[in-house]
Amino acid sequence: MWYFLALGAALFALGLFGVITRRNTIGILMSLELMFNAANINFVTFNKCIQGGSMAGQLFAVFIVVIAAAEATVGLAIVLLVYRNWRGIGSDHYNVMKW
Amino acid sequence: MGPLSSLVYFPLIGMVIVMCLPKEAKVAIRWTSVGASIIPLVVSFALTIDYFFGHAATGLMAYVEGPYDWIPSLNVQYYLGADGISIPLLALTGLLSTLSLLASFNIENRVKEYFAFFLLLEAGMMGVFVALDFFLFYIFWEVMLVPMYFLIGVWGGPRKEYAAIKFFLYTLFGSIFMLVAILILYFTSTPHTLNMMTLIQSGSRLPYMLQMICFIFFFIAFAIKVPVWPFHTWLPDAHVEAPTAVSVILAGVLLKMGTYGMLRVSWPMFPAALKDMAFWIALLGAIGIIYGALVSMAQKDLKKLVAYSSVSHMGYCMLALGAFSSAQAITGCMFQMVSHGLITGALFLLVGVLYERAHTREIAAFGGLGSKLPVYSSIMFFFAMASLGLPGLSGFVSEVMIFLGSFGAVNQVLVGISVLGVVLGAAYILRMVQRVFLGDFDLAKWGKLTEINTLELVTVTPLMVLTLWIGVYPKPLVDLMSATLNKLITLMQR
Amino acid sequence: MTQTAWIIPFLPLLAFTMIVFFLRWKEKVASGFSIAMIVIDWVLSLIILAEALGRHGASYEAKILLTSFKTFNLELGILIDPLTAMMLVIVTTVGSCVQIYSLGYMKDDPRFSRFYAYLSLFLFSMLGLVLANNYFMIFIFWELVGLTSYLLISFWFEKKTAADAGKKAFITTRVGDLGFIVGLMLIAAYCGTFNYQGVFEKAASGTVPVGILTAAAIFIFCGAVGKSAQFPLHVWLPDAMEGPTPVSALIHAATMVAAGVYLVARSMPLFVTSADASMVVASIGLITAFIAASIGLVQNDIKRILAYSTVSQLGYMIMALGLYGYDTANGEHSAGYVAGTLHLMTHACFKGLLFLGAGSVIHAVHTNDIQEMGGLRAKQPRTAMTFMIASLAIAGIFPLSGFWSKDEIVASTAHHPLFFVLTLTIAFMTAFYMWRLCFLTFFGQPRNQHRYDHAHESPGTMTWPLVFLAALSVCAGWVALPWLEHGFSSFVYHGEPHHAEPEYLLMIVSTLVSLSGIGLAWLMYHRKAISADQVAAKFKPIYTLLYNKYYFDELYDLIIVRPIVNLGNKLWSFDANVVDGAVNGTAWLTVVWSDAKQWFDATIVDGAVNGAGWLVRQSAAGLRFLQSGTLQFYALFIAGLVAAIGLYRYFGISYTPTTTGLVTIFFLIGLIVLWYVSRSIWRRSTPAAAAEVEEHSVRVEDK
Amino acid sequence: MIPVQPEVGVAFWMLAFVIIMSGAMVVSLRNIFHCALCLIICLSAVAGIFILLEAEFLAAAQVLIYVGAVSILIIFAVMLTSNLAVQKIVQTNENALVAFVICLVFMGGTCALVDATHVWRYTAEALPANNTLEIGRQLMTDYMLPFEVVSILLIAALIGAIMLAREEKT
Repeated sequence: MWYFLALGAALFALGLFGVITRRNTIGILMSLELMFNAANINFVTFNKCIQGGSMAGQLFAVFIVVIAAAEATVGLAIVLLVYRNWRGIGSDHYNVMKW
Repeated sequence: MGPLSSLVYFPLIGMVIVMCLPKEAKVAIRWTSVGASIIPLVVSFALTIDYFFGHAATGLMAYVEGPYDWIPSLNVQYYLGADGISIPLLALTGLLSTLSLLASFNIENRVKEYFAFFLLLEAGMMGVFVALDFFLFYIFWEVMLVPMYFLIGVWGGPRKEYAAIKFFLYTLFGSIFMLVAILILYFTSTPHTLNMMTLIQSGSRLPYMLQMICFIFFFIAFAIKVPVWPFHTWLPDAHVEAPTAVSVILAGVLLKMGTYGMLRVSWPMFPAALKDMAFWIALLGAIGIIYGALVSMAQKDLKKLVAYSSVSHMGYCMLALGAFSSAQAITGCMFQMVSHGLITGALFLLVGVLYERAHTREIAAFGGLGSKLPVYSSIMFFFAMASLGLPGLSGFVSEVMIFLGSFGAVNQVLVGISVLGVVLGAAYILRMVQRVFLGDFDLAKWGKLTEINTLELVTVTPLMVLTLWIGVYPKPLVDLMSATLNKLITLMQR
Repeated sequence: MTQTAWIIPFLPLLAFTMIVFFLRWKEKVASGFSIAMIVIDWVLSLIILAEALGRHGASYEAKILLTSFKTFNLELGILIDPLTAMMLVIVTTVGSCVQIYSLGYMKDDPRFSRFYAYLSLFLFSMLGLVLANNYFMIFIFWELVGLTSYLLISFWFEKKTAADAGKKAFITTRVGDLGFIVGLMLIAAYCGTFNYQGVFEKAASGTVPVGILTAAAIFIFCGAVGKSAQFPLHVWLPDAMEGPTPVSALIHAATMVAAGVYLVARSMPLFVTSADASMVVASIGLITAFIAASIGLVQNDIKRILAYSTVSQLGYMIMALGLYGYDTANGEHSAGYVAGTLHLMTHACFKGLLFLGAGSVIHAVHTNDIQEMGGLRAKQPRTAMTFMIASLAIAGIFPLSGFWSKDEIVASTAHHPLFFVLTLTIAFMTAFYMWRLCFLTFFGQPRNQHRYDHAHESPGTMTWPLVFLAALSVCAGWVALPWLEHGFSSFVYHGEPHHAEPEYLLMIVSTLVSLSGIGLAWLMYHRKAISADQVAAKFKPIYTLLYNKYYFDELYDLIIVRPIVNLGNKLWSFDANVVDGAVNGTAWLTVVWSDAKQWFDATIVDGAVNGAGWLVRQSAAGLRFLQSGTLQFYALFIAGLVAAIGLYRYFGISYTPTTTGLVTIFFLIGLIVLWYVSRSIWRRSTPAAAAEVEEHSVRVEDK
Repeated sequence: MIPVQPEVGVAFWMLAFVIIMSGAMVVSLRNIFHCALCLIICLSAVAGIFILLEAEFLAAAQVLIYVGAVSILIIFAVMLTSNLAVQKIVQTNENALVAFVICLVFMGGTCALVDATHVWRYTAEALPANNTLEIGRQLMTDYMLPFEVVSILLIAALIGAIMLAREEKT
């Protein structure tokens, strides 16, 4: 079990790194997907090993998948919108919220 | 929602609807507001009739709503009720509001805001006349100030900002005194309460000094609103600068709130203070009568003349209030409130009609309008006569009641001097009539003046009918109020 | 009929309403309707008079409650007693004549219908006044009469003089009404009722102090002074002649001005309780009669002469009534009441006639100035004839109506030598100026040929009323023939029936006085035996004084009108400067005060605040770069913090003051490091942004 | 009690390697299009991990939704913003170094945390053989409400996305 959790942690860390560093908004979104997947791995692992009889872990994973899909949809729509308005999707293009 | 609440809330609902309408839809806005004010009009007249047949004999508070707890920690309650002195004023408010809204159809600038403010104003006025809890009373009292300020300040004449600020600050200055007095009452009552009915009963048990202080504080607040000489100077400015309909409301209803407040609150609440102050109040009233009439005579502006005549006419009310022990005088005071509302309201409407056509209110600029505008002149003449107290019209009834009643109840010399106001009243009114309507007609200058139109006729006709009715057959109105007034007088004479 | 007498005032009111609302544009119908109503009224009045005669002085009263207070009722009602019945007949008679007469006189007036509407309204008010059974109601109609009088005097309102005259009439009578109101208040306060009977009973019962009764009576008399144009409020009546002549005849000769006399007669039970009040009344009457008669001697305006004559005759009546009150209060017998009321009736007839005749003359020659007339007898035979009958009547020539009433008046002054002498003097003057008028108008040579040539007899609608009234002027006095057992005196007499004894000596004396007056006029103006101009020149100061009407108008203007107008103006400036100045001064002080506060605020309080703000801003100048706006930087920050916390926990550092301090220091150092890092990142990544940063810092400091 | 432990065999190590490698490429490759392709690989491998963990339904869903839908969506987005798809710029920003350290610490911390935790309440029962059926049953009974909420969320997201991405009418 430890290995599975470690895999999740590693994947999560990768996703985090991606979120923090990618210049491209689509890239950030992809990294987010990685983080979701890391979380899913953990859920499924726990579902198998911890206090069985319930399928809660897998169900949560299902929901997360759905939410991730929704998030991706909206996120990408926003990206398109941003692209249309700013002619670019570099994440430091839209720092309009500074100060 | 009881009938009294509906009086307050329908204008508010109307206001919300008006605010939701697009601002280009001027016609819709106008008719919506008129609709929203017709409901309270109908309700208030229905209440008047119902009260007359159902409650006038006892004179008790009717249509009571509450007291419901509102802010329990402060013992603030939602408490409404109406009796013989508020019912006629409610009807007057309903009527004048609707008529004023009709008379506001010529407003073209920021129509939406204008009508929204107007409806808010109406809600406030209705609220003051039905509130039985000091907190509510104070809120409604203050709520009216804001729309009034904007109505004068935005849609007014050349010196509108000055007039609006003066009105606002002056009235606010008075309200502060009222607030202090209310707080004194609140903290001296056990348990702490803001219920007017309770406080009226318990007010006479306060120590004399405290009664005196509260009485004077309330008096200042109300006197500014009336306005009693020498607190009257906001009135001419506000009247002259305000748009016609606002002048109507100002003269017709707002001034009455001062006297209503005295009758409802401070008079019955502090009998000991009242007894000692009665002479001075009557004196202020007498000064107001003579002073207002004399100053009216010097006016060159039609609206200002009517405004100062208001000072004089409200002086009659104060004289009567000074003679509180006489049922006749107090009834006369109520009559004067109603009839002054009708007459002066109509006069302002009519001056507005003329101003709209001629773009001036200078008395000297006119002359001989009687031959060019016979219908308008006749109506104006009618109300001018009503204003100077011609028998058969409402002003006469109230003046006679006040004089006859107060003669036995306050200093007789004072009353005798006040009677001079009748002659001076005739003098300034006739002077105005003569200069504007009689004499030579300047065809070149005023040849294009048009006769009063149908809408304007519709707005003044109800006022004419009521003025005539009250003047010819005042008994129903007396019966409507007398039981309540007798109860109040009993309270005042404790 | 007596029971339904209330209908009488309503017929003219109906006419008024119909004309105003429906018949305004149908002149013929309007006038016809109006005339029909008043003629019906006239018939009804005659019936009522007959019924009143049948009741032998008993009165009829009916009332409805108008409104009531705890102590006090206001009611509407009618009271019909002989006095009322007589007044009804007078009013309707003259009213009918005037309305018919106006058909011709007002023929081409653009506001013809309106004229009839006003006349009807006036008759409504006047009849209401007469029928009233209490003081409140009489006051109401009293005021309405004043209003209609105003409307009618100002009927030709384009003329400034007419408008002025109307205003003057209204305001002057209102001054009198002022006293009336005070009198009403006294009555209300001390008698507790307004009903005539109630008040009189109360007055007679002696429970009310005599002083109060005197005051109340005098104050009520003030109303009469105003309405009946008595000294010192007589000034409005001559000016009121600016109105159309039928109006002058109706209102200012026969009816409205008689209302004051009627009021005094009606209130007689009140006056008889107070000799003082009655003496005041009598004196005022005498003074008025004398002043007006003397002014009338020298006037040249035909209507004004008649107006002063009216004032003078009214003074007669008032004087007679006052003397009656005085004598009765002193327990003596007096004929004054009969004299006053009888003269009221006869005067209405011949004065109405005189005015209508004058109107006829004016209609023909289009001027009021008698110096421009002359010789009109030839052109207007009927008018001249009737006019002279009336002049004889007013001069008191046997057996015309004026003779009988004037004889009674002279008789009533018998106990008072001063009154007696002056009354005869006035009678002399009356005869003189009336016949001066007659001679100048109808006899001699025309003094203005042009006007004379255009003169013509008036149409039938105008002359027939003259004839009718002339007949009345001859006969009206006969009801009071002293030889009649149940004549006028016993009919109208206040209190118990009374039978006047004929006093032949007085009759002869007064007739001689009148004849000498006429004779003097004949000498001066017909025979020209005595030159009027020479007399005028001889008594120049007196002539000037009389010609200028004792300067009453100027005096009033000087001591009343102007001071009041000035006072108004003064008060206004007082209002604007002092009262309002106080308000604005308060506002100004507040502003000054707030300015001071503002200075204090800006320099000291705000200085401190700004100092603190400056410190914060300086310290925050760098930290604000942490707020870079880039999402990822925030994410990094969060992740870093989480990692830091994780490490912190992992190494299990416990909470001791030292460690907490150390950690805080590390945290701060970390922050500062972060700041530099982020700032440098900024600078490097976006030079433009860096410039902006600098600019922004500058801007902040500028503020 | 013998706690159930998933089998860590060759399959696991291979899948783990693929996941880590492709994940690293997702976050580091310069061409965003390649990144997207790597993401597909990575997600497919995660599906494999799910199978190892006896979550067949989830694996299928993973493939269908992520690999089939989301990734395609991402590729579309990449294409639509296409001028970037061919660019070869540095795809990471200035935070990279700091972020790398922090992420390492983060991963290490998490692993250490997992390692140091001894309170897992292990189960002794194996998952039911037909656990897809069980998921379906529970989804329709106990988790009915979240299910509905999620459906609404999806619809909302759908509409929102349409609204956002729609061409402005000019």
